[in-house]
Amino acid sequence: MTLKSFLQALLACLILSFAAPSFAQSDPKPLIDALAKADFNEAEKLLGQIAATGDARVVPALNAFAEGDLYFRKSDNLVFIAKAAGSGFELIDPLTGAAAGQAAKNAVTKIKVNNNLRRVIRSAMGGLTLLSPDRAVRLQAAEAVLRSPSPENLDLVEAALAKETDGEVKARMEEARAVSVLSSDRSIDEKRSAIETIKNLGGRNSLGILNSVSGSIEVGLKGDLDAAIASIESEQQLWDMAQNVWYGLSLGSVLLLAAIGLAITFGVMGIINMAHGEMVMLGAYSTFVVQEVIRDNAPNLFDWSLAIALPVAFLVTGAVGLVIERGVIRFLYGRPLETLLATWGVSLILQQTIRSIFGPTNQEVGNPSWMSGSFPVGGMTITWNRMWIILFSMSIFVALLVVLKKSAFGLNMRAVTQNRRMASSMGIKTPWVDAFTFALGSGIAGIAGVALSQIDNVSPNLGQSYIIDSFMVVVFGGVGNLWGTLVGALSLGVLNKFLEPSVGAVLGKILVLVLIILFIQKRPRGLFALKGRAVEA
Amino acid sequence: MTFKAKFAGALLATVMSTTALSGAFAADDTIKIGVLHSLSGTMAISETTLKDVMLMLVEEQNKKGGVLGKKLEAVVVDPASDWPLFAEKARQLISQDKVAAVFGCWTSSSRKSVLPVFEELNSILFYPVQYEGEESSRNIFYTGAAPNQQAIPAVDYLAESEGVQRWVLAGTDYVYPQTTNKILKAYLMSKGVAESDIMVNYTPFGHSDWQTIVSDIKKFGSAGKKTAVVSTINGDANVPFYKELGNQGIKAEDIPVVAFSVGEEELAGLDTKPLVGHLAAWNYFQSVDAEVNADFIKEWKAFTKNDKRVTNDPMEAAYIGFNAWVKAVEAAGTTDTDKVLDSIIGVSVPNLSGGTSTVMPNHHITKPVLIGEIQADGQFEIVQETPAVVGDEWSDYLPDSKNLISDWRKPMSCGNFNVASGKCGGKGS
Amino acid sequence: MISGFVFRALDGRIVVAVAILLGVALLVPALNLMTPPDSALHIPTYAVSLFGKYLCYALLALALDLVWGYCGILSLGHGAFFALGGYAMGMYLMRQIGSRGVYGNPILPDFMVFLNWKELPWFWHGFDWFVFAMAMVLVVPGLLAFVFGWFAFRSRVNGVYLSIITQAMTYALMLAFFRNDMGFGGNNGLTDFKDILGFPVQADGTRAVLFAMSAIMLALCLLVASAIVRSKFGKVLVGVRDAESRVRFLGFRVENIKLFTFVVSAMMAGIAGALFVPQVGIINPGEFAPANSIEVVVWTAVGGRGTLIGPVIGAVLVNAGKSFFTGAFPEIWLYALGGLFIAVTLFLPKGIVGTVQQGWNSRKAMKAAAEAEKGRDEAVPVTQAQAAE
Amino acid sequence: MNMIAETRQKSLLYLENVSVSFDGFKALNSLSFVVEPGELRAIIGPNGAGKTTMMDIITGKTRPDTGTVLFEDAIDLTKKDEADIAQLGIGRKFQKPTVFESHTVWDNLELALNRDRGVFATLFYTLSTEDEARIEEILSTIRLTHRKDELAANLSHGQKQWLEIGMLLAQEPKLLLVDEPVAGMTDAETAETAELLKEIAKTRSVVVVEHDMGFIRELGVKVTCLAEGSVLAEGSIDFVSNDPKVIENYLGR
Repeated sequence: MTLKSFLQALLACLILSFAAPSFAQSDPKPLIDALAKADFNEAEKLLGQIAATGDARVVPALNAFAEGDLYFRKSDNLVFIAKAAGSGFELIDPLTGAAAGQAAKNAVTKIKVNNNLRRVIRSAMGGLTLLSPDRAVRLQAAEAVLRSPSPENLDLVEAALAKETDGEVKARMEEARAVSVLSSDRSIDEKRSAIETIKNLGGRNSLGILNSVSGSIEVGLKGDLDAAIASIESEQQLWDMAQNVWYGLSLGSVLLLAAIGLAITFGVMGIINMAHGEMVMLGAYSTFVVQEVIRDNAPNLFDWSLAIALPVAFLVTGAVGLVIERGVIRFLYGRPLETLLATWGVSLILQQTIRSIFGPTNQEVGNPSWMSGSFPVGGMTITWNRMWIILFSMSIFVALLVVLKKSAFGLNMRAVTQNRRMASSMGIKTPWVDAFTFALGSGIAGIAGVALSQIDNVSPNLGQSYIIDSFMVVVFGGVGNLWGTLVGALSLGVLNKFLEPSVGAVLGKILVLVLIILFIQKRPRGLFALKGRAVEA
Repeated sequence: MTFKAKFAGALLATVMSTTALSGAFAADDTIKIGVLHSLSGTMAISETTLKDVMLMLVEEQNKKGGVLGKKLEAVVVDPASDWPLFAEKARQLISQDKVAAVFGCWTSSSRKSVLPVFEELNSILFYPVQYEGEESSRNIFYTGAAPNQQAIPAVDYLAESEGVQRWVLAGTDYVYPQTTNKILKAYLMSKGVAESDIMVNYTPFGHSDWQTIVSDIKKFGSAGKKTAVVSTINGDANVPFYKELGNQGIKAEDIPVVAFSVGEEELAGLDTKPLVGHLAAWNYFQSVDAEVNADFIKEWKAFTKNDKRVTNDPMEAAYIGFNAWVKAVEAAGTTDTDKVLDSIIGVSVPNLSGGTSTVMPNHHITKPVLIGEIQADGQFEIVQETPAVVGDEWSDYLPDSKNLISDWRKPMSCGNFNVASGKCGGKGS
Repeated sequence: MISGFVFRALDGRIVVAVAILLGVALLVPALNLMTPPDSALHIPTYAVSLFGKYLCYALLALALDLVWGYCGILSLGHGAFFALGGYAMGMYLMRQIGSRGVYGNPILPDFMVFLNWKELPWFWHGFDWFVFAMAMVLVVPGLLAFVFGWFAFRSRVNGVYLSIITQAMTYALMLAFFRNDMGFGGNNGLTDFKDILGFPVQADGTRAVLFAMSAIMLALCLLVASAIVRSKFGKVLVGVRDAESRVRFLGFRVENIKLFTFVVSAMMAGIAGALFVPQVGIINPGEFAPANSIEVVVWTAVGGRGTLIGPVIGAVLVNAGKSFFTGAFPEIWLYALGGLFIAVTLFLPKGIVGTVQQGWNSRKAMKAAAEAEKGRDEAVPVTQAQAAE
Repeated sequence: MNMIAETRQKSLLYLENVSVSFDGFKALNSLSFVVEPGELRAIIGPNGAGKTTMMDIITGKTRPDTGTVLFEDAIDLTKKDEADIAQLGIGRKFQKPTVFESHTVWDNLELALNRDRGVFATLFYTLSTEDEARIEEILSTIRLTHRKDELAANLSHGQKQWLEIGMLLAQEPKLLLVDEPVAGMTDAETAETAELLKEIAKTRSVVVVEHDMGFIRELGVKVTCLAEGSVLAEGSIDFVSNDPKVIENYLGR
């Protein structure tokens, strides 16, 4: 279907305005079929009429419309819900849900939907499903009404409220009623108690609803309204502080993830590893490949894709790290500044390799369902992916600490970094300890890449955007100290997030850099510097 | 010691003479065109695609017999996202490889870097990306959108069909967003939007932590008026931005985001299900229902041997620019810059949205403006299409440029003619 | 005397380099301007400005060599000084545009006009005056280096910590210059220059002169650098590099020594930037990118650090290679570049010049050893004879 | 005038109740120590006794937490940094020989010469005949005249130790702190070094830290034994080596 010109739309609108009233009866079928040739404005009117029928049978059709699954058959302009099947579509009757045969791709046309229509549908669906036998659907319906209040839904809400027995659903419906009352022409007293209800509900959404009626509210209620708004706002301010700390921690955990591998290769081994970012990138690409394989072969495993990607990324990047160490870095011990040059070269090559294999564009790495969306904690919103990333970074940190402090390999590693000759004379194979330490650092960077693929671009440039921040974190925290990296990352994250609202993101970042520079003057060896003579040696 | 010195001197001389001489081998039966897009560095992510498009277009044209009976030959160089290198490579293409025209650049910085080179050496650049306007060079053709071909229609659409009254202008802190937002702010205020209903926010390049800004947008949106975000956020920063939007549950039905730099390529790196309904304004979408577009997509997928490759607006702009140049060269009967510059004005070529685009005397082109909503499959559903709009190089909403026009036809031949003073050259004083 | 010989050789090498540079400064413009374009000897303008650019990079690498090769300070932020010098020159060139900008505003540069600035920010004043601008080319990078170095060297920030904070410095400056509110043209930077001291920047003659200036400045800075490193100060400098605490316990103020060198080096980088801008026609915040500064380190390492000549050769070679590869093999040039860095660090740790010099020295040492051997051979019969007695 | 004040007035170097700790470890524990002008003093003590830390404090490398450190009874060394202290006339030789390996022996000495050490003074310095004579003199003192044009890197371990001592001489200090000068030397070299130090001590004060008891015996001077950051015993070598606390803490082990 091509877009109509304005004139055509006008014409159709005229015809419809005569035709539409004749459909306004209890049978929604002709209304739905009329959607076939309606433009957005007409469709909005039709939706109003469909909702007004109060017929719950239209719900699947409305749902399909919102999802973009509503099609009409070109031959007879009848509307169906269509599901892709093979090269064509399987048609389903919009009202009865009965199968209505197949259709080739070019025999049907999608009925277009836009944001505005989706909003209307949401509101209409809310009204229509308030009486659903399914508790979850009712709850959803009440929330839908809550989010897009309209006085037309008021009667429906009240009817549902009278029948509702479930406590939580009832409470939600009370709130939905309250928001609908506000914009209706109910009595002042009813509105006053509605304001009270909304005030107790709190949150940004309530604030929006209260604000939206502040121009049209009766004079007598102005005071109540303003008081309610002020109350929610002051409460919200406190939550904003908490939210900011959360954002800071979450940014900090991203920095920690980015830096923690470097804390080993640079912090412990003293290699200025400019290819560290590329290890993170390789980890992200491993995730991409794993997801591709899963999508093609076992789509039902998708929610497990990250769990599968973790060991894959660790092994892939660890192996690449091993090769780099054996091939390049082992010749450069004791010449830290030259490792910078060589690893810079390595990073260019890795970037270009990835670019040659996967192309320069972003690759899609999906969020498993458990990492999507958010949940409210009081007045703040916590997104699942951020929460998992915080937990994830902390567990990597702990795991690494355990490996370093408790395992035999960790013991060897510390022995080698503290006194190479002594370790070697005690029978430790220092070259292999070096190689595996580097591989471990790389592998951990790869694991970090799995997590970062969830919040950032997966492109050949991924690593470049983290490398400088990673070095800042490690240096700020104090080279050679894992705890320093942890505290450094988190404090830089929180600092950044507290600067950002007042000075903006750009200036905030500059200020953080300047503060790091000044801090290093004060403590030339970072936050958790080792003191004493040994360091100088 | 002296040996070393001689060696160094000889080396220098060799390098110099080889670079100087290698241009001399251009065969007579080919016409060379330059392709100046970054294949490495930060911009490779966007520009590599355009290089491929150019190669495809050249191949197609050669199948049709080339131009003026000669084969076309694309000279590809890599300016590596390094702006001074753009100027160097442009100079190399023009004076050493003797290309007839150059297709390239993405960022404004790169275009600004090569502009003096093209003017000095009198060659032609086709610039295929949307940009902030405020420029009209005798030697450059701007086939991407000017702000009036993208931003203003998008804002109109939101105001009219979604009833938006409150605006967040969020952008990356560089010249295109700054200028576009200045224009938009002036435009919105001229439409009666109060200054307190406009929030402007800038972020650094490659910004990846959007938590605070998204929650600020939420806050701004809870003032009881319908709110929308106009995003001029650049390239890489978009993916984390949209991910954060999706996760914080900002649905398009509540606060729609309309973007000017997000196309099919950017969405290819995203799970778009949470983003359904957010908008973009371009002059072309892959989902355009037109025969010419279907052919183009088929060709593209065949050329790249990848069924998943998508097409986008800058590709269409490159397509229009290339075809306009071919047509102009054929009309002029030569690739001589001055002749082509004369013959190209007024040339109309089919665009991919089913209409035609005409090269205007201000070196911008006419294109329709399409508003699309993001779909779950990463494509756009076109919700509005305007008739073709002429690219406006000097914005009517900026105080210092509203009196300027550009007309490169004789006798005016001026890129910044001041209609108030009647003189060429800015203020004309 | 071996030491005397080494000094004389060093002398000779610098003198040769300076002579070559001065020769190039004369010859290249002459070949460019005076030979007809189809002559085999003709050097096209394209090549002139390309090589002019290389010479600017060479000067930047030389500046880095002074602090890294001789003083042991690995600055990952030298690009910042280069860019600041470039901006100072760029601001002069912008002011020279006058009312020839697209908006015809006689005072404000174009980018300020369309972003609605009403008056020239205070820090733009004076830049219409060439002498002032040239002073700023030295003062601004010098001042930044002074302030930065004053704090860093006094607090004894060392080694990799210093490298990382110099990187933070250039990164912060990059972000700052990207901001349009700073008044330096944001990401587009300063461009579309018209003329310099009244001569059009695009003209062949101007380009030739700029090229010659680059060669001459490089020669001059080579002489200055070589004078510094061959003085007693230079020996102290190397001492700081090799055994900083010893220098300190000998009573030298290491922070002053470093500060002086850092400032001189920053000024040289500023000069390089100032010469670079009119030749490439643009300066923008991309020059502050940390990756650029790392590349400078690479040129220096490739040529051979601590040799003065090496970085010059390294900068020219790597950049010529870059120009060639980005044109001839755009798809694979990053492999070549990356491979080069690895190869140089693994196989030529002293860089090209360092390795040649080492070969030279060891050949000499072998000769000396052979001499000694011969001496001993002659001596042996005597001892044997004595033993036989 | 009481005893303490008198000692202090006469002293070249005066440490009183100096304490310093690193991360809770007390490296020096109210250490008091006096060196008189023209004195040659040996310091012994087990590892971790605080010998090197004491030197660090005297030379300004480490700041004490508490205590007084005076030079010539007037100058508070805790307020000065290494360069100042070196210019005051305190020279220090490290445990590990630290010379400028990429310079020649001659250049090493030239750098150490007690001349104006300012940036511009060194930039425009030219070698005067007087300085040349002084360097030649030191070269012969440290027995390196024949190797003066060689890179310091090519010297043997012992020669590097001597070169470092020579550099200290060039500095013309009033007080020389020498940390383990004979570590890694042959017996012959050790004996020669003892001679060299005795010769040097004729014109200035010298403090020698050493483990080698034979060497200390050879020096035949007053010995201070440190342990756990404070003075355990002080006196002649025989007196100290018979002290039961010293035997328990140091020699016995």
